[in-house]
Amino acid sequence: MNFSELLNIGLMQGFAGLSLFAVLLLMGLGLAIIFGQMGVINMAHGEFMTIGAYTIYLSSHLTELYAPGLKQIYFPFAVVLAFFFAFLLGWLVEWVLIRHLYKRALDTLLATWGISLAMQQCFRTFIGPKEVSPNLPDWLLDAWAPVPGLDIPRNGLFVLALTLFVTGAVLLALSKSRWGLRVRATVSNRMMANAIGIDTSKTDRLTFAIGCGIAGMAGAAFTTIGSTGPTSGQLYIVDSFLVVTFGGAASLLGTVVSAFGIAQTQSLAEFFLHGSMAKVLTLSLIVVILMMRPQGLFASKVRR
Amino acid sequence: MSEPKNPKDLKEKSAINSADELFVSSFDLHANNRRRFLQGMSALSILAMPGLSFSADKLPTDKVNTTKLAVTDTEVIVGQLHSSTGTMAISETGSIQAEQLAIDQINAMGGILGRKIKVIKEDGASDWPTFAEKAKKLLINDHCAAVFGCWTSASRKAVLPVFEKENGLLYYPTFYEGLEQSKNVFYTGQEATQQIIYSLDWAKKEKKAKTFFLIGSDYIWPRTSMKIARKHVENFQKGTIVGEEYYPLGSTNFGSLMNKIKLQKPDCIYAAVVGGSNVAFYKALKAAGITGAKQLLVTLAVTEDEMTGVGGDNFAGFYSSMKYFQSLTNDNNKKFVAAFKAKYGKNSVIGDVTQAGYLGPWLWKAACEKANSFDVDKVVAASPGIELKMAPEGYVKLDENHHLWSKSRIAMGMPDGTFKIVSESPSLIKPDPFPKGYQ
Amino acid sequence: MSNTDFSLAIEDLTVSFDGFKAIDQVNLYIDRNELRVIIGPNGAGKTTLLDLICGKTRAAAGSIKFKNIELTKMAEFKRVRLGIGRKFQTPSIYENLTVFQNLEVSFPKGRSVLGALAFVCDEEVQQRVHTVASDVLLGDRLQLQAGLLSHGQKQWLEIGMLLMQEPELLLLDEPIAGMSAKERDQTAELLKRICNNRSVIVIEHDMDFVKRIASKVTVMHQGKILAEGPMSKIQSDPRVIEVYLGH
Amino acid sequence: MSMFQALNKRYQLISLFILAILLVVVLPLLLDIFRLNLIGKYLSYAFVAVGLVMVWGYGGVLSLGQGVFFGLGGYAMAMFLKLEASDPITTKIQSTPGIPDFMDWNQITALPLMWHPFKSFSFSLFAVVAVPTLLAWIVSFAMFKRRVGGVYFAIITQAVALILTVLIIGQQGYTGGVNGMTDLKTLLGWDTRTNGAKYILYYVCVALLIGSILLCRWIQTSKAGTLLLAMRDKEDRVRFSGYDVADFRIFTFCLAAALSGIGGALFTLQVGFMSPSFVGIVPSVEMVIFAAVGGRMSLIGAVYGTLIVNAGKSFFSESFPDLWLFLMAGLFIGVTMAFPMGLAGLWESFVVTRWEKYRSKAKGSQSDKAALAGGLQ
Repeated sequence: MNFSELLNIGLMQGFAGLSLFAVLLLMGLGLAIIFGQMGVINMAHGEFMTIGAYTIYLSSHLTELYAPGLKQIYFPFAVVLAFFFAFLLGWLVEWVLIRHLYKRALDTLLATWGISLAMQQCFRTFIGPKEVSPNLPDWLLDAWAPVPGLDIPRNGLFVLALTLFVTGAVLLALSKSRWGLRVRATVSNRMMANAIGIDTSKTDRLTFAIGCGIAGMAGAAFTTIGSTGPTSGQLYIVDSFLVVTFGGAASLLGTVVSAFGIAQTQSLAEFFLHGSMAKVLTLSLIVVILMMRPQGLFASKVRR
Repeated sequence: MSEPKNPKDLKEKSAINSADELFVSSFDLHANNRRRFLQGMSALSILAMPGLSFSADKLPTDKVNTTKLAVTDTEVIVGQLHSSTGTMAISETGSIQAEQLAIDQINAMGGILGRKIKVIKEDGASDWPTFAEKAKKLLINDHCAAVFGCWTSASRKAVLPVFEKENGLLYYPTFYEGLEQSKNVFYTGQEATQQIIYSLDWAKKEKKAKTFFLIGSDYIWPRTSMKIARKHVENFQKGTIVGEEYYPLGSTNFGSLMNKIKLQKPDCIYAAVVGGSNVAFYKALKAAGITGAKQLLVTLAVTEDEMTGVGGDNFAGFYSSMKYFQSLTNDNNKKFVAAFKAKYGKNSVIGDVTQAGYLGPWLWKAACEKANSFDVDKVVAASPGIELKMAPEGYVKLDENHHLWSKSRIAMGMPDGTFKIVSESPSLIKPDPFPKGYQ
Repeated sequence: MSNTDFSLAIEDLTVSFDGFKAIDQVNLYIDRNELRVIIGPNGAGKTTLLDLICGKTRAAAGSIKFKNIELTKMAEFKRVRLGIGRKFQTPSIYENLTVFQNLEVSFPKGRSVLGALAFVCDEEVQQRVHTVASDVLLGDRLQLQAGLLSHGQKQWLEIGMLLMQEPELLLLDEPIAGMSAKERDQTAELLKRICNNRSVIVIEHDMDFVKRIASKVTVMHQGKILAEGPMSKIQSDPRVIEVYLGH
Repeated sequence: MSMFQALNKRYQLISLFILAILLVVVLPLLLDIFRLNLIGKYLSYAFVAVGLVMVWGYGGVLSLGQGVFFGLGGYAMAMFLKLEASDPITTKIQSTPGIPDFMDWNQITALPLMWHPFKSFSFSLFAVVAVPTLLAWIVSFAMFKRRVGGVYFAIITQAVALILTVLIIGQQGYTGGVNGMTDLKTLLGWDTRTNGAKYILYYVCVALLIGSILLCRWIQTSKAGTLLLAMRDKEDRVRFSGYDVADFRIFTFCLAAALSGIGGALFTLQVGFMSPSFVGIVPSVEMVIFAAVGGRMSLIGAVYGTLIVNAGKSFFSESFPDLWLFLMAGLFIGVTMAFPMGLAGLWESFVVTRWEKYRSKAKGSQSDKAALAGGLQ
């Protein structure tokens, strides 16, 4: 094993950490937006991700059946579609359930948990209990090898790019768009925002739907990494929670930093220790830090 | 099924009984055809097994059932205990279907000891305590004569005390870690040594593998399997283990693992990653440029069932070690596959555990008939030595230790998601749940 | 500096929210048995000052001494036990409990968990509840659910709950907001009565009311103390006039 | 007030009496031992639900990690039973006889240090309560002293549940991993699997449950109970009345944890094993729905809620397995949207109110009604 090989492995390991960071951030983002804006934790977050994943699977399936020639290009459109489906469903859920529960934040946990159960059973009944994987275009498979011995996973690159894009778009929208302005106004003073003519309930609904839409996109992206089943959401939500909790939930910056911290810790620990031990170590670290700083890494500091 | 009314019926009946063992694979023929076919064959009357009951009349219920099991003159009740909901539903569906198929076929042939099998289905919901609760229900409330079920080791461990306490009978279909032998359980899948030693020897002999990298999901089956694998490689093959890694169940993050593999450059990756992790694992391999063309990989945990999720592309060129593959070409299997697809759709796939599940009801039937009774103690006593010639995997035999003698096979994954068998053990391998020298 | 003579001594107190200095280097001294009124335009930092004294907000720098004991690092409930009572801007009472229960819960006994488990509503407690209730003009409403009281009565009830604790320093944030003219009169009487043996800080906007009760007034503006002195002097202070009328 | 309390007290006593009759007399007469054993199992969850009424309904703090404490109590009991079941003679087939079988499978050759105290029955009983309480204290002390509450606290408890599950599964040599601890047979030589033992365990469970309800009821009627309600609605007011709000929350959370631990131990005894599937997020949230269905403010309602949801689960999973999750989803949504006070709320608003109206009409008095309005909070 010579130096250049070690260098390659070092680079690939660095990328492994980065791509885990992208995965965790994408998972947590939708949850964090909703929590930050409305103080609601969407327990069905994982299922919205699953919706996105199934959208990709169905698109892949339909492409294969009706337009095999489009196999190489369907994926980006399917990701947009995934956002759209999850967005619509999020809109609906907010309208039917969540908006009645803003006064009872804890109850939203239970109601959205109920939604997650119903969605799981829907997946099982209408799509089937088996795990599925879409047929991915070739440019998402394999590794990109700029030099021999240096294999950068293409799916990792894709998830990283998508995460950067989505995070950038969200940050930009929050700081520049009218929606962002409304969101910030509502977060800092809901009553006042209402009083000056911001339709806070509409802002809430839009935010909830956008959060769900991003979850759908995240789920879509993860079809390049894992498979999709009715209960996949349960796997996703666990990590999403940790990222958001650890980050402090008050700011998106917290979510970004926490995703980065968790990803790097875990990825390095996995490399130098063992897989299972790495998880235990990472989780224990999170617990210890949370015990010392229960409000998470970035807590908001305003007059309460 | 009603009592036979005249001698002709009786004769037919005995003919059916006698012919079972030989021509079980004729199950899905039209009833009339089958009857005619069997009548023709009854002249041969060759017994596949010694001690098979041949009485012209069927035995009265108080003779075949002295322990208050749910057996009537026309019916015997059995339980089926799998997860049809929850995370394990994906895996267990195949077993549920295969057991049902076997029971339907047995009923179509007249049932067992003249009694039709009636199934009570219970859902373990992928939750071990629920398994225990339902097992109690099946044994204590429903007095099931036998139960076909469980998939994970955890669910089996949860129900085992119940079966031992209530003296029930469980047919367990999954390949598992061994280290267990209960009077009340028959294990129709492979125990660890059958699967592992053959595949390691194959890797060494055919692929000249000397260094191995062991990877598993973090629970008892992969850990025990890898323990056996390590002992075998180090003590018997004089090879080297260059890495041993376990990842939490459900983990989808294998980036760092890929780099470790690249660092160690093993001759063979030996994997027992299961469930959702399985898919992520093979996708990660593919994404890291580790493909079947460049790297030898043998897994203990990919059957046809998993392939739908993993995707043929990702597994192409890797090897799986099982006792059964759907692509087996013997006549038994062709008929089994045809019957299975006729019942469950032509897109359905059959994995190793599905086939093992299919054996359960047949093994039980053979044992009951040998014992001339449904009593658990008598069935257990009659079981060792029972042979099934109709098994889709080929001839199998039940050992005294309640495990099956069976062949081991290695198959290569194809891009279309099927398996091509590349190697088969020349003879049946004796089950050895407590292997000496591997502890 | 030793402040033994003062009931409350605040020195160089500063706090900022995201860079905005809500309280900036404030010095304030309250004598024993003094009734001090703090006035100032919105956002001057009046409520924040009370928050800092009672511990709802933590100071960034400076000191707060009560009976010569440093408070800045002390937990809120400990400050209360030292003798500081705080009434909030909007009446903060237990709407689901009766007036009696509201007062009973505020009785300063059984404040630890075990104490609360073992607490018995004995003769002494009942006696005190009745005394305080008639002090705050709610003697005939003891069995009424507190949520059913009028806004003004709720303000009184909250003052009553503070009186149960016999505090040495009372912090009252807009005690007459939402009261009728008659209730204001009654409240003014009440305040005069209760500051007999304790110091009181009142935040108020209503200048007529301030005139009626205050001997000394502090004017705050943009987190700082603008002026301090008797009401008559304050009213003619050009800086104060500018703050109130200028913008 | 005295009238309201007296009425409420009598009403509470009557309902508790009815529940006791149902559990002690009616159910054992109606059901065979298998079903009664199931009820016993459900009742062990009811401890968690009762704890949740205290911490969630009264304390206003939702914990989605009660499974952790249930599991810890259960594991403490299971460790003792497992050691008893692993005597050198039964385990002579192992490479190291005398240690639990799963340790042997994981190449552990000597009993780990943390297992040694569990050879003692009294220590194990102590641990059933103490271990969950200690963990609850650590978690709640860190959270409540820093004013972390509400939704954020709920997801932290989930994180704790998740982490503990991963730890238990990951450290299988010490914990039995995903299989859990199975094959528990005897308690101090007494076979817990016989029908007689099951009856006795059932009655022990019922007695402890009723004892727990009485204890919680006593706390509710003390000043501490009033304070809990008060701080749920006006936290700052309580704090600025000189109470350490965190202390009361910590106390309630620890109480709920201790009750859950007892429930877990009774579960282990009655079912004969313990596994990590009780520690995770899903069971923890399910346990919340038991309390929510029964009524988050009603101790007795929580028991009924637990019984009904679990009986429904058994029934539906036997008859219509596909419908079960939909029904469960409907329960979650329906209870939170339409009946936040659960069955107890329905009962009080329909039955009791009418009865009271009838009675007060007869008496010509209006005071009872006002009192009842107070009793509903």
